[in-house]
Amino acid sequence: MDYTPRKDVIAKRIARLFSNGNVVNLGIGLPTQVGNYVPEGVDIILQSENGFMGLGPAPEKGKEDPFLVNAGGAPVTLLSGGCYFDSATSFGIIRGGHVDYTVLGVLEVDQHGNLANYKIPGKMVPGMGGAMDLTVGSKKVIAATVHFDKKGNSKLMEKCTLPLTALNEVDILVTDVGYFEIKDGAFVLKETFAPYTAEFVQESTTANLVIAPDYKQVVII
Amino acid sequence: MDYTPRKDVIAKRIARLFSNGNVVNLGIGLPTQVGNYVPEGVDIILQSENGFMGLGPAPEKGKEDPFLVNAGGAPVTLLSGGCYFDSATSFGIIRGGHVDYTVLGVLEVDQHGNLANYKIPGKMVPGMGGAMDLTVGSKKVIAATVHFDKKGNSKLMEKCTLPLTALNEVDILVTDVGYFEIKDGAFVLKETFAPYTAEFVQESTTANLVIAPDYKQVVII
Amino acid sequence: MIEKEIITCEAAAELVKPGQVVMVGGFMGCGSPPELLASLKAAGTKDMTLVCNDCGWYIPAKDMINGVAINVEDKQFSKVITSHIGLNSEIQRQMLEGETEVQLVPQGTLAEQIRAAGCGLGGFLTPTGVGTEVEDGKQVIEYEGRKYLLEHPLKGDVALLHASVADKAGNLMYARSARNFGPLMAMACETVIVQADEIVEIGEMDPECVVTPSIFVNYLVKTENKEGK
Amino acid sequence: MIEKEIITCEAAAELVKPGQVVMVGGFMGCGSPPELLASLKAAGTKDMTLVCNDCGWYIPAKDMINGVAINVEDKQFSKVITSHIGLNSEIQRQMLEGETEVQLVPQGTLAEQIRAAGCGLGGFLTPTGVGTEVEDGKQVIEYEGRKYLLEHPLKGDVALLHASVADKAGNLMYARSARNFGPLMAMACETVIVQADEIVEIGEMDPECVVTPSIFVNYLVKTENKEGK
Repeated sequence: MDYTPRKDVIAKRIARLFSNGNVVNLGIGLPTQVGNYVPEGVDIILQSENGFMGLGPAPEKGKEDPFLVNAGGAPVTLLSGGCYFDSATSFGIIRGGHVDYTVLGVLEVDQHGNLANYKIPGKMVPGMGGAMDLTVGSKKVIAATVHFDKKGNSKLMEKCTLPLTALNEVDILVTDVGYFEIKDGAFVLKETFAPYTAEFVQESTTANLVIAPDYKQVVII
Repeated sequence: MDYTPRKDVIAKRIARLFSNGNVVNLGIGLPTQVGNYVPEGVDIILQSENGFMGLGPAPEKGKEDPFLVNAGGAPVTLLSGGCYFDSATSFGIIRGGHVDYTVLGVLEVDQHGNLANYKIPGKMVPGMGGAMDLTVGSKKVIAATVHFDKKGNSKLMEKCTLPLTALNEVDILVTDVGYFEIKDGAFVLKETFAPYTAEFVQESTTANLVIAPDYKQVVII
Repeated sequence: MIEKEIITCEAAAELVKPGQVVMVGGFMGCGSPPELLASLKAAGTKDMTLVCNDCGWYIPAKDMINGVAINVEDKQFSKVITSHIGLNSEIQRQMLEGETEVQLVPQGTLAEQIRAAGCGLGGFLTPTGVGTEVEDGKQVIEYEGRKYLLEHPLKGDVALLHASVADKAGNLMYARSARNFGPLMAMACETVIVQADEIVEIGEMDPECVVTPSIFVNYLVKTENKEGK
Repeated sequence: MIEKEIITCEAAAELVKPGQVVMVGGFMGCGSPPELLASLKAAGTKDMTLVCNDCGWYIPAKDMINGVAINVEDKQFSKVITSHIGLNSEIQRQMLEGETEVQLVPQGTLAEQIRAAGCGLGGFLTPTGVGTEVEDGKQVIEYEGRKYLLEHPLKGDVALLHASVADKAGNLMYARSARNFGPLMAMACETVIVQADEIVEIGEMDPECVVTPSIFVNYLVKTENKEGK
C-alpha cells in the first residue's frame, strides 16, 4: 500500500477530539494547524503559554499587533472573552492540569508514552521552551506526527533514543495513518484512516501494537 | 522613678524611623497608631497584608466601603497610587523582603530577638494570621510594647516562654521608656525617653543589656 | 467563548456535599459570598472541611456576624483550616471543647499552599514557621545557609467566591481588598461557584484587567441583595 | 506617594555592571525593552549573566533581529539562562563553540524560579523534568505517590522591562502578550528599570488593573520611538 504524508489528515482528526469548553494548547508547527479544523459548534479555548487564553486567528495583513504574538512569535488575535496573564500564572494553568489537551509535535514517541521532541544532541539544541511543562501538566497529551520518517521507518517506537521531553505522558498519538491510544506499554489502534487498514499498520510496526476491540476504519474528509 | 504607660510615645518614636519611600506594614492595635505620627515630608507606603498597598486613613463616618478594610477588618481608604493584589502576591511581597519595616505588638520579646505574640496556650489561641510571615520576611522587624507588664515586670526578657512567632527576627524594640536594638544576644539601649534614664533601664532589666556608645536621652513630643 | 451556567443560590448550595473540602474566599468576611453562605446554611450541609483565611466576625452581642461565621455557628464544618480565628469566639469555643478540629496555618503559607495546588506544584520551601510550633512534623530543608519548611499543596472540592463583576464566560474581577484568596481558590478547586454582584456580556471586561480567567469558573450566581449581609 | 526617577536610556545602561545577573522581560522579543537593550549594546558592557525566556529572533538574512539578540550578537553575556534559543542561530553557535555558557530550563520552571526569588521561597517541587536530563543533579522528592524535582529560586541584580503604561510612582501595566515575565522579574531583582511607552500621573491608573505594584520599580525610562525596533 502506498503512503503519502498528509498533515491535514492529522490536524483534522485531532480537531474532532475536542468538545465544547475544552482548554487546548497547540504546539508550534503541525499542531497549530489543528485550530483550522475545529468542527462548527464546538467552542474550544486556546491557551497560549506566553500569557493569554482566547487565542484567535492570525490578523489581516497590515493589522498585526507587535504586542500580541503566539508562542511561536507569530502575530495573532484575542477572541472576545479572552484575557492576559503573566508567565507564572500561564504555567500554573498548564502544570496545574487546567489544560484539557495539549497537542505536540514529535521527534520520537514510544509505546510507553515517552516523548522526545526538543533536542538532537550535537545537532539541534533549541531548548525545551514550554514543552516539558505542557507534556507533564495537561490532562491529555496528544502527539501529532506523520506516520513514517523520511527513510520509511514507522514513528511508532519501542523505546525513544533521544533525550526525553517527558516520561510516560503521551496519551494519544495521531498520525496520517491512524489514531492510537497509548496504554500499558502498547499502541492501541482505535482507527485507521482510509485507505489504510489495520493490517497495513501491523505490517509496518515493530513496537507493541494492540488492535482495539472497537477498532474501525474511518474516512477523514 | 515613676512609670506611667504612654503608648503615644512608642508610636511617635517608631514613626521617626522611616524614610521616604519606605514600605511599611503596621500590625493591629498599638502598631496601627504609628501611622498617625509619620513626620511631615516623609512619604511612606503602607502595605496591608489582606491585599493592597497605599493604605490611607479611615474614611469619614458614613463613607465606609465594605470592600476596603485593613488587616483588622476595619474600614480604610486607598491613597492615590496604591493598588490591589491577591493574598499570594501580598505574602510574596512580605516574604520576599520587599517590606522595609514591620511593626508588631508583643506578648514576649527576648534578647535573642525572639518574638511571641500570637498564642497563650489554653487561654488565647487566635492563630498567627500574617504575623509569622511578616516577622520572617520584613527587612527590619520592630517590636512595640509598653515597657512593663501589669505586674511591673520589664518586658525585656532573657528568653521567651510562650510559643514563638519567629526565631531571632526582631531587630528593634521600642517601648515607652526607650529605643533598643537587639544584637548578639543583648538589648542595646540607644535612647531613653525623658524623663527615663539609662540607670532606670539598667535597674529594671534582668536580661542582657548593653548601653550603646552613642546612647542619648531624648525628648519625645 | 461558551457561557457559564447562571444558577440560584439554592442550586449552588446543593452542589456542596457533606465531607467535601470547601474553600471560601474572604478576609474578615470581606470577599466572602454572603448569599452563597446563607444558602449553604439553609441547606444544613454538615461534616465539611472549611478552608478560609479566618472565620469572620462573630460577636452576637454587637450583631456583628459575617462571612463563614454563620456556618460555623451551625457547626457545618467538622474541620477548619485557617490562619486566624481571633474574632470568632464560637469557633474558639468549638476548638477548645473539642467539637471542631482547627488547624492554624500562617497566612502566607496558607495562600501559597492553595496556589501550589492550583499550579500543580508538589510543595514549596518557606522560611515562615522555622523554629516555631508550625515546624512540628515537617521536613526542614536548608538552602544557601537558611532553613526552610517544606509545605505541601492544599486543594479543595468546591470554592465559594465573591466577585464584583463576572462576564458570562466566567472571567472575574474583584472589588478592592475583597480580592484576597479568591483568585487562588479559583485555581485550586474542582468546582468553582461565584456570587457576582454584576454579570456582564462577554467582551465587556477589559482583558488586561481580568483577575481570574474564565476557565476556572464553573457556575455563576447573581447577587440579589447588593447591600449583602 | 513618591515619584520614581525618570532617566535616559544611557543613564539606565550605566546602572548595569559587568558580572551582574540581568533579567530581561519578553518572549520572542515581545515585551523586551528595545531602547534599553539598544543603549546596553551601545554601552558595551560585558560578562553579564542573562536571564530571559529566549534570545529573541536572530535571522540576519531576513533582517529579523529583536529583543536581546542585539546584545547576544555582541557577546555581552558570558552566561545565558533561558528556556528556548531555537530562533537565534548566533547563541546556538556561541553555545556549541563554547564561547557562551547556556543553561536551558523548562519555561514553567524558569518562571516559577524567578517568582520564588521574588516571593522569598527557598524552592518548590515541580513535576516538570522528572525522568529527563533536567533531573540531573537535582533532588527528587516524592509526595502522594508522584515524583517532583526540587528547584531553587533565581534572583537578579537588574531587571530591564517594557511596560505599556507606568504612573510616576512606578505602577505598571503591560500590553497584551508582552506581560509574560515582566511582573516576575520586577519582584526578583535589586534594581528594576522600566521602559514605558507612556508615563501618566499618579492616580490615573486604575488600582484594580495595576499588574506590577510601584514598590518594585526603581527607574523609569520613557520610550522615544514608539514604533520600537
